[in-house]
Order: sequence, then structure tokens, then C-alpha cells
Amino acid sequence: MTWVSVATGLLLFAGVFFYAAGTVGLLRFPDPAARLHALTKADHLGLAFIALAAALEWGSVAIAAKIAAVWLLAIMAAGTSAQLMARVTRQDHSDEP
Amino acid sequence: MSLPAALGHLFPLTGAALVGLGLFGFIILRHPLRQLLAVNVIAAGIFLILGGLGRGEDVTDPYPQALVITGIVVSVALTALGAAMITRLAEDRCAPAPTPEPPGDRDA
Amino acid sequence: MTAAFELILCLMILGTACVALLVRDFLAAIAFFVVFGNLMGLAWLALGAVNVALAEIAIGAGVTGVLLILTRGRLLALGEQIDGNPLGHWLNLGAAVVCSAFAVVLGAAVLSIAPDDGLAPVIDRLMPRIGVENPVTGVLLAFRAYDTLLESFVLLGALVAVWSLAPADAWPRAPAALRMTDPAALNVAESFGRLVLPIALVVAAYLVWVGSDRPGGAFQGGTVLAGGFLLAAMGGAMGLPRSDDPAFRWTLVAGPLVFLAIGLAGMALGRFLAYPEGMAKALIVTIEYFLAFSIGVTLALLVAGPPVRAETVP
Amino acid sequence: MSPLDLLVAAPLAFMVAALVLGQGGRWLILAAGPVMLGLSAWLLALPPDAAHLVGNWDLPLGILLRADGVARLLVPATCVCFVAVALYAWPEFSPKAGRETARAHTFWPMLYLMWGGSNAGYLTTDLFNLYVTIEMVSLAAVALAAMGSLAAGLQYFMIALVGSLAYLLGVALLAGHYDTVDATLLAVRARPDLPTVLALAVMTAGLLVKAALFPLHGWLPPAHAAAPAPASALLSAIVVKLGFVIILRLWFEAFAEVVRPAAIHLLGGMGALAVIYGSIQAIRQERLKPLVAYSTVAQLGYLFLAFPLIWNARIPGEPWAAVLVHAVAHMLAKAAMFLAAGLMLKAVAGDRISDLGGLARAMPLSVTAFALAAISLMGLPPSGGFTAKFLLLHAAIEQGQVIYAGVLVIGGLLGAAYLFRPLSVAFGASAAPVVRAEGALRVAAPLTLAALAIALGFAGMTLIELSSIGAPPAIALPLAEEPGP
Repeated sequence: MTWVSVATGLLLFAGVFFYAAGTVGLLRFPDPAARLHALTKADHLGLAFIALAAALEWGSVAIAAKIAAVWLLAIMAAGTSAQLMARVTRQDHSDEP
Repeated sequence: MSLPAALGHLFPLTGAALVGLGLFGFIILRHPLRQLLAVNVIAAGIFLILGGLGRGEDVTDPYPQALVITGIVVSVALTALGAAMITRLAEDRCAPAPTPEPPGDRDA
Repeated sequence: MTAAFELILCLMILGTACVALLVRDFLAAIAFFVVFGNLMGLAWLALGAVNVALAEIAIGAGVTGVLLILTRGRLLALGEQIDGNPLGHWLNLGAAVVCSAFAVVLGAAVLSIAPDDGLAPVIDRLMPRIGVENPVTGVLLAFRAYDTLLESFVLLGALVAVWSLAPADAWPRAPAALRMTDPAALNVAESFGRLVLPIALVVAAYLVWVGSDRPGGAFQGGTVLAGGFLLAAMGGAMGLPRSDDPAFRWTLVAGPLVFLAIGLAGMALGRFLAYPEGMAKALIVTIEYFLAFSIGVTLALLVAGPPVRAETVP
Repeated sequence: MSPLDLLVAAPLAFMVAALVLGQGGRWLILAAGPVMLGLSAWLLALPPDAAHLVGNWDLPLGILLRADGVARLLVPATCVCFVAVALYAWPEFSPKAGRETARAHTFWPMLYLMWGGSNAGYLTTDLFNLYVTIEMVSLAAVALAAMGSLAAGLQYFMIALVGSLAYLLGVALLAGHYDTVDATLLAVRARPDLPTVLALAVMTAGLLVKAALFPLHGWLPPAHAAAPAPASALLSAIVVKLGFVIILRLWFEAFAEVVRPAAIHLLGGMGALAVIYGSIQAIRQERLKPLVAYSTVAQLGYLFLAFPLIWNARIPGEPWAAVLVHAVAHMLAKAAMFLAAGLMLKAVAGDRISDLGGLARAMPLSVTAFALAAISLMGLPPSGGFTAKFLLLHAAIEQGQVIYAGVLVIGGLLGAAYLFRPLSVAFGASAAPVVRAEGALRVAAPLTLAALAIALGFAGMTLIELSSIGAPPAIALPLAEEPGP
């Protein structure tokens, strides 16, 4: 077992842990804002770890760059959709008396 | 064949189940938009049968893959037409006043 | 290990399909349908069919999902009821029995067919003659280019069919704007749309380019482009074109037309859709670029729907 | 250069041109008409074994196009119908008061898409390629049907969608099983095992829905009756024929070794019921266009009633020719009838049969076109319909198939009953209504089509010879060589 595979395994484990944390947060947190918080932050940290693991596994700079680009796009999309969702939920709440 | 026999058939069998499931949905669902969703499930099942049966020992036959891609594009085109028709029908239903284009053969 | 993964994947596919069909709330149904599409993409990856996985996720889950959500929104705005579905009726039980029986027969038929990659060796032998290395692109744009040509006309025809539904006084205006109505949300969406459109253009061009040798191609690239157009339109960074805009009509027909023209040129040299020796790859890449661009525009406009009357445009 | 490709490529090029031109799209028929009729003539002049591979890519991977008897009969008839319908539709789908309208613009690309799709369907032997062509035709057909009634169009759309998917399911099973979907190869490879039988069953079921065979016809009368006259003509004459032709080829060519007599008689029985049911429904209609639409349900029945007659015949070439002649005659006569009905209904206030009183004096040419088309549909001599029904009746009596023979006779009588009714009203003594004169082209189109349907009756031998070209080995006597790659 090389140090690369050990590092990959650890990174994957960390990624899965953050995904699990995000999912638990989504299910257990009381209000929409907190749920969004769990979903976006924890999940994308998880994604980052898994992306790192994948890049390490491939061991090629070009592929690592592509993975980084995908990760960046995913973060941007998540940030935007979280903002939009937050606005929708706030409107829904402000409608209530 | 090095694949276990059951595993080799796993995806096509899933496809067969999806076809049955989608057909059930198509029959029992009332709203046409939901029926359209069911049709998409049937199509996905058919594609899985087509592609899954082309699974070889290490590669999947490109021939069914190409057929599936063609099928996916045709299916999205038809779904879009169906969705547009459903929307237009709802518009006509909720606003009975709008001026429908007079049928050409009676406009004289 | 692989077997366990594939088994779980198939069970999840069936489970999400069940929920997508039977859940009361239609928005939940669409959400599960999109998850279903993504899992189907994973299934295609497990089959080693990366080209199909890209197409399934981009078109089957992505475009279809957007289309369903948009249609749902429009129907709800018109006061139409989509949710709710009477279950438990004895007719439903009958339908369940019939459909299960059909699925069982179909499963038995499928089981009696041995999966094999029967034509893969044939295709491998032919690939050197066209100079591209992605065998799926080879089948789509050379060996069965006729299918693909007709299919590109199906897509174009679907858009014309959608247009034919336009109300009498709406032609030839633009489709209903996709722009978000809440100003603050629009602000967020606009900056994202402005950012994504150029990225989508680059990614689409890249997908078409690598498509000749590795997974990718005109349909996948075109769908990414359509996604970029739709996001830009939702953010208001881009308006939707009027259907009588001549430049816009040319972008719609460019792909199918170039494909048809190259096919007919092949006829002058011997056969319809035959590529002359040594020029196959250049012609295929040319067709794919035009096709991807037209597909992108067509798909985006298909999602947007038929032209609408002036007063309903915000 | 070969008409096999050009017959598909040309309409698609015209579709693109019509889409780009917009307002001017309707003028294209002046170019498309001569081009397509010329290509059809070229198709008829091809040597008997004309066939080639698209792009020279060999089977089982590539796609084979060929000019067999079915294509040689149906492609020219299709082209004639399209030209006549397009000339008739011209004033109807023109800009109104100088403004382009959605219909006037989209009708023309849809027409060319359907044209290219149906030609492609008749010429190809590849079952997956057929799926794409079916979708081309269905797409255009749904759009045209929706121009009359959106609700009927949506119903038709859903039915057509499920029908296509059933067909695609069969294609998927065959592709997995035999690694090819070419009909000529399947004819050699097909074995009567579960996947093949199931594939044939679901494909046939899907196509029967599209060909509107009783009891799967429910969508047809509302869609065909509500559409504008040129659209109804295309739907009834062209669209339903493609499904029928594919079934014919599946049952007698690709899977001739798989099909069992019980299945053939099931199909024939459904056809017989369709003849009786469609005719009775047509008799019960009070309005003209639903009557003509139900007549389509009945006439499609004859096409399937012929299946057992071909199967059992000592000389199968005869009923084979009969069914193809019937398809062509119905194509011409039904298009003529819908176009004439469109003119007649436009002239009078209502859409009921009783409103037609005295029309024969007011618009003699249109009523004549209707009457000539009716003669062919009833199967009176001399007409294409008569040739077809005579050959079928001959085959049925020769084989001792009393039931089918009886249905053929009764169907003819019922046909006479429902078609005489509008005619007797039109020729009736009531005062002739005042009718605005129609353009010469609009009057000439149905008249020409109906006259052609009659003229087919004088070309019986030529048609029979044409139909035997490249016919499946089980049909052709003496045994014809299969056109191979």
C-alpha cells in the first residue's frame, strides 16, 4: 500500500463524512436557512475532498485541473441556487402573518 | 463470458421492470403531464434494455449506444412538444375568450 | 464489489422511478425524476457507455427536468391541478397486475438473450477508415449517419410543431420570457447567467472537439450550450428571439442544413452520406460543430415554448 | 445519384427552405412538385433490383435503401397526394392581410417533414431507421391535427407516443438478440423464440395503434374530423398507411418464418370487425367530416383483412397486389374526399350532411370529385378500389374463406349506404345555395386525385406487376432473389 492510496482513502473518508454531516443537517435542522447552510457548506467540503481524492488517484496535472474546474463550477452553482432558495423561503415566511 | 450470468442481465432486467412501472404509471395517472413523465420512464427502460444487452466482457457495444443517444434526443423533442400542447390546452381552458385563429377553411 | 454496487444502483433506479410516478406532489415527482435520470447516467457509466451517460444526464435528466418544472409552473399559474392521484381503485389493481405480467414476460425475454458486444469488432475494423477514434461518434456520424441526419430534422420539426401552437395574435413574437420576476433573485441569477454562458460555450466546444476521439459529441455539447442559454435567459442576461428573426432562423437550420449538404456532396462523389477518403474526420467535425450549435439553440427554444401574446410578457 | 436518397433529401431541403423563407414558403411547392414527381418517375424506372447502402457502409451496421414494389406503388402515390394537397392548401395557409401567421408559416415545414418522413419510411429496410421516420411523420401529424382541435391533438399525441415506444421496445429486443435490425437480414436470422415473438407482438401492437385498426382506432375520428381539410387529407391518406406498410413488411418479410396462422387470423378478424364497425359508425354520423373519418376506420380494415388471404393463397402475389392497390386507391380517394368535403362545407353554413342540399348544382365539380372518390371507396367498377376488392374477393372465394368474402361484400354494401347519403342530399332537389367561386387549383386538386383513383382501375396489370418487384420470397412467384447488399 503506497502513501498515495492511503491519502486517497483518508480523503474519501473525509469526503463521505462531510456528505453524511450535510445530509443529517438537511434532515434534522429546524428552519430552511439552517438546512441550506448544512447542504451547501458541508456538501461542498465533502465534494472537495472527493475531488482531491480523485485527482490524486489519477495523478495527472491536466486531469486535476479539469476536476478543479468542475468543483469550482459546482460551488458557484450551489452558491447561486442557495441564494435563490433563501430568497424564496424568506418571501414565503414574510407572507405569513 | 467472465461476468456472472445474473450480473450480465442486471441492467436489461432493470430496464424491463422500468417499462412495466412506467406503463403502470401511464395507465393510472390522470394528468397528461404526469403521463408524459411516465412515458419518459418507459423510454429510459427501453434504452437500458437496448444498451444493457450490448454489454460485452470489457466494452459495451457502441452500436446500441448510438441508437440510445438517437432515441434520447427524439424523446426529449417529443416531450417538449407534449409539454407545449398541455400548456396551450390549459391556457385555452382557463381563458375561453381568446381569439382562436379561425379555421382556414371557414374564414370566408 | 462491482456486483453489489450495480445491484444497489438498480434498486435505487427502480425506487426513484416509483416515487417519481406515484408521489402526490408533482414538484417532488420532478425532483425524483431528475435523481432518476442521474442514476440512469451512473448506470450507463457502469456499462462503460460514457457517451450515453453524458447524453442521459444532460438531456434525459437536465433538459427534461427543466421542461417539466417550467411547465408545472405555467400550469399552476393557470390554476390547473397537477397533484393528487386517486390510488386504491380496483382498476389500478388490475393495471398493476397487467403491467407486472407484462414486465415478467419482458424480463423472461430479456433473460433468454445473451448480452454480447456483437458488432463491436465490426465497428473496430471500420474505424480506421474514418479517422475518428470514438466508436459511438463513428456510428452516429458515419455508419448510421442517415439516422442522425433524420433525427436532427426531428428536433427541428419538434420546434416548428411547438411554434404551430402559438395563439393567433402571438405570432411571430418571442416565447414567454424565462426571466425571474423577483428583482433581487434576478440580480443573483443574472450575474450567474453572465458567468455561465461563456463557460458553457467553451465546454460545448470542448465536448464536440474531444467527441471525435473520446466521449463527447454534438448532442452532448449542444445540450451544454442549451443549458447556458437557458441560464442566461433566466437571469435576463439574454432575451429570447422573435420567431421571424432571419438570423435566428438560420442558426436553427444551420446544423441540419450543413449535414444534408455534406451528405448530398457525397452523392456527387459516389454515395449519399459517403465521405471521401481522408476527409472523413474533417467533415465529421464540421458537421458536429454546426449541429451542436443548432441543437443548443433548438433545445433552449423547445424548453421556452411557443410564442406568446404581448401582454403576457412581463 | 439515386432517387432513393433524393426522395428523402429533397423534401428535407424544402423543409429548411420553407422554415427560412417564412412568408414565401408556400411558393416552394411550385419547385417541389415537379422535382418530387420527377423523382417518383425515376423511382419507377429503376431496374427491379435497385437497392443501395447509405454511405456504402455494409450491413449489419449500415442502412439499406431499396425500391421494392411497395415503395414503387406508395411513394409516387404519396407524392401525388402531397402535391395536390399543397396546391389546395395554398390559399388557406397564406399570410392573412399581409401578416404572417403561425399556421401559415408552420404548415409548410411540417408538410415537407411529413413528406420526407413517409418517403424515407417506404424506402428503408432498417427497423430502427423506421422508428426515426415514424417519429418524423407522427410529429408533423400531431401538429397538423392540433391545428383543428388541441384536445384531439393531445390525445393523438399520447397514443402515438406510446405506439412508437412499443415499436422501439421491439426494436431494442431484436437489436440485442440478432445484432442487427435490418429486415432483409432478420428474414434469414429470425427464429421463433420468446424474444422474437414478443418483439413482433409489441411492434405490431404499437403500429396498429398508429394505423388505427379497430379496436385501437379511438383517436382517429376526432383528430381527423376536426383538423383543417388539407391536414385531414394528409392524416387519413398518408399517415396511417406508414404503420400498415411496416406491419406488412414485418409479417411477410422479416418474420415470415415466425408468424403463426392463429396470429394472422387474429389480425384478419380485427380487420373484418373494423370494416363492419367503421361502416356502421359512418352510417350513424350526422356530420360530413366524421363520416369521412369513420370511413377511414372501415377502409383500413380491408388492409388487414387481406393478411390471412395473402397467407393462405396458392398464388399469394394476387392478394398481395390487391392490398397494395387498395392502399394506393384509398390514399388517392380519401385525400380527394377530404379536400372536396372541405370545399363543400366551406360553401354551406353548417357542417351537417343535411346542410349539403342542392350543392351539386352550385358546385358541380367538387361534388363530382366527392362522387368519384366515393365510387373508388365503395369498390364500384371501374376504379382502383374495385380492382383491389375484386382481387381480394376472388382470393377469399378461391380459398373458401366464406367469412372474409362475406365481410368484403357486406362492407361494400355498407360503404355504398354511408357514401350515398351525402351524395343524395347534394344531388337533391332543394334550392341551390349561392356559392362563392373557388380558385381553379382548389377545385382541380380533389378532382385530379379522384380521377386518378378511378384511373387506377384501368391499370390493373401494371399495378400487379409493379407490386411483385422485390416482393418477399414467400409472395413472389416465381421465387425472386432478395435484393442483397
